[in-house]
Amino acid sequence: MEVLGLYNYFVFAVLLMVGLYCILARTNIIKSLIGLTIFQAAVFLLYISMDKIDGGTAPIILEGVEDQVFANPLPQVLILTAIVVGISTTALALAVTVRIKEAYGTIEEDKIQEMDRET
Amino acid sequence: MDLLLDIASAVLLLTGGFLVFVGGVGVMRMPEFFTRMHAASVTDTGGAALILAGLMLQGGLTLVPLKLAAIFLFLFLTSPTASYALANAALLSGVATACRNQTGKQLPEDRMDPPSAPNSENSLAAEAPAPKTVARKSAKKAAPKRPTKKAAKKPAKKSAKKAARKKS
Amino acid sequence: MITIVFSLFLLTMLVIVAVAILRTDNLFTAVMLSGIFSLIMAANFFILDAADVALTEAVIGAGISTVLFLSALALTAEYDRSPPVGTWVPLLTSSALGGVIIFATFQAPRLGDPNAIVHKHVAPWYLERTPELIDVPNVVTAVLASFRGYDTLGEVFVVFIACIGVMSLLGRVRPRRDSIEEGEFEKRSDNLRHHLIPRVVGKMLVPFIVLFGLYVQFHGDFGPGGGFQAGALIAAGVILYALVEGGPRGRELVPEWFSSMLVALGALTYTAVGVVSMMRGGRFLDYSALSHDPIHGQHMGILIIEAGVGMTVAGVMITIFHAFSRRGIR
Amino acid sequence: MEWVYFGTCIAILITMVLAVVRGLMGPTIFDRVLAVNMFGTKTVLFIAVMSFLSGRPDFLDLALAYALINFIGVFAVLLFFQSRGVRREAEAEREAGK
Repeated sequence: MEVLGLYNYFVFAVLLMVGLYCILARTNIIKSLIGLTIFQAAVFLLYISMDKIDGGTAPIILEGVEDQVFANPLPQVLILTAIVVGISTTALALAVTVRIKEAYGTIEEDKIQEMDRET
Repeated sequence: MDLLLDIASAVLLLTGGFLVFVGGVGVMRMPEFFTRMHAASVTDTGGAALILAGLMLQGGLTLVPLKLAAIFLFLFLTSPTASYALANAALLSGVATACRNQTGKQLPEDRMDPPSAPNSENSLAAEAPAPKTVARKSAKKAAPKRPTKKAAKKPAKKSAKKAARKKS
Repeated sequence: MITIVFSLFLLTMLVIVAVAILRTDNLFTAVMLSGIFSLIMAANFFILDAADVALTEAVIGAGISTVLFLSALALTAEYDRSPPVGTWVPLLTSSALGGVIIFATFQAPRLGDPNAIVHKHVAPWYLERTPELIDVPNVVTAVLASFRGYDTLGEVFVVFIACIGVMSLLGRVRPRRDSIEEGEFEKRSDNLRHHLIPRVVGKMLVPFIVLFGLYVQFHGDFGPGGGFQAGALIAAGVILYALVEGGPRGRELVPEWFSSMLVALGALTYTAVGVVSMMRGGRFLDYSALSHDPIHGQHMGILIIEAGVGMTVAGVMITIFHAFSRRGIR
Repeated sequence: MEWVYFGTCIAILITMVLAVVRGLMGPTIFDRVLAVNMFGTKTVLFIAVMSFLSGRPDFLDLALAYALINFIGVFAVLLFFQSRGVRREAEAEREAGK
């Protein structure tokens, strides 16, 4: 039963590995960006799985009910803004990728490095 | 009265769940695309309607049944539209239908694992483009024709494209 | 007990989809699978009692991110033509890192363990003091807007700068001579106008989507919602219109100058509230000084800065989408 | 009533797994789009039943947002698929023109 409680953290570690492998092994820039979003999502999962309390509910206080146990609001605030910041930086990275494609004609890193070595 | 509501919503929820499950199995077992689409629509309309109705009974007289009705109305509007647009795009892209084969080519499968044969290069390129782009020449001549007439012109269009590719 | 069963289900699905994203060669498939990935992630957040984050992840992860990746794919290749380069070294490093992390998590507290350290020090203070100080039901919005308003201001400016970056990268379009003339290309490709049914239903739903976005915006104090989610929802509505009607019509609906002005206005509103509260004797971004009764001041302050955040995020998403779709004509 | 919600949630989850498997195996691109569309609808139902199961029925506007996002996602995919056809057409023509 013990391992079951830590399952979230195991999935966090595996997603981290998948994201990292995707960034390292694949030379296509957009594929690495998707790997980056997986990597990011794994970190979000870690934070949010920390805020769970047995029998707790989302931290929205209802007037009527008295003794409510609430999940921890702080990691949620952190992750809420982190998602928006993450999408903005991904959009910036995609814009750079589009310009790379127009400049080099390809978005495979190895070909781009060859072109740089030539010039 | 309360027990009656519980029983009714239990029946609705369980049949809805069963319908959703049937749709899921249907999507897995159907032979090709269009029959799968039919199976998926079973779960979308039937399963969703029953489950949301079952939940409405449980909601009592608060705002909750109103929200459920909004969700149902929204799903009721969007699922058929999405299925229609998807089926239209699939049909015009030459996905072979089990029953009749008027559009001709079976869309080549692009499996997940890295393709051994080099045909992955043009496995997607080989599809015919969507109707509006059938041929620049025809587009210039007349306003975009109805899709059915275009389907007949499609084989001529594809051979022209292959010739162009062989030439370049 | 129930959440353990469901989270087991969803987390394994999460890993399967992640591995599938890794293995596909077709970028188009990878983007669609990342849409599914975000939806599973949002369902997970919902099970872990994080309603606000689930809404944000769904709206941004499954909605805006898919649209952005697809419009970027339209401008670049759809195929990941490169065979994986020497799979041994990356495999070794990532599995080593994973192994270390898994080893490290053995000391971590069990999921939902009430006496975990996380719930001990800072969190209870916020849960108790919010009803007294700010009296807003949604503690997450209270912490986001008021207790840590300065941080959120920083995030708004990060989004603002990202938008400026994208606009400078994909700015003014000077179509090359030999590219197909704009009218011809636009008419043919960029919209679903010839699909009658999707066009009618799409245009019919856009006002309700924007209305729902505004509802989420001003409902942020009482239920899951707030500026970030509302901005993304309103942008999603405008993007739906642009998808159905085509780029130029979309730019007519929300012109360029309007969406970039919206971005600037949102950030300006946020900062203006801080300056006003300073002028009225409080500290920067201390909303209690905004009106005679501190609680009422907090409510007003939170409402205004959430509107500012909503404006900025909506403006940024619309500007970025237009920058990508306009780039398509080159 | 508890076990009714639980049973429905299990049925929906199994269908989600089937949709993901169809999304991974799907031979053609359209099967994957179908899988994404079906998965989105199932998440809507899952959130609705789950909010009743956890006793917080005021989270239903999350489900509405999911349905909306799923709809926009499918449209974006179809538009991309169609404009890609035009782009290949334009490139083929440009090569032919050169």
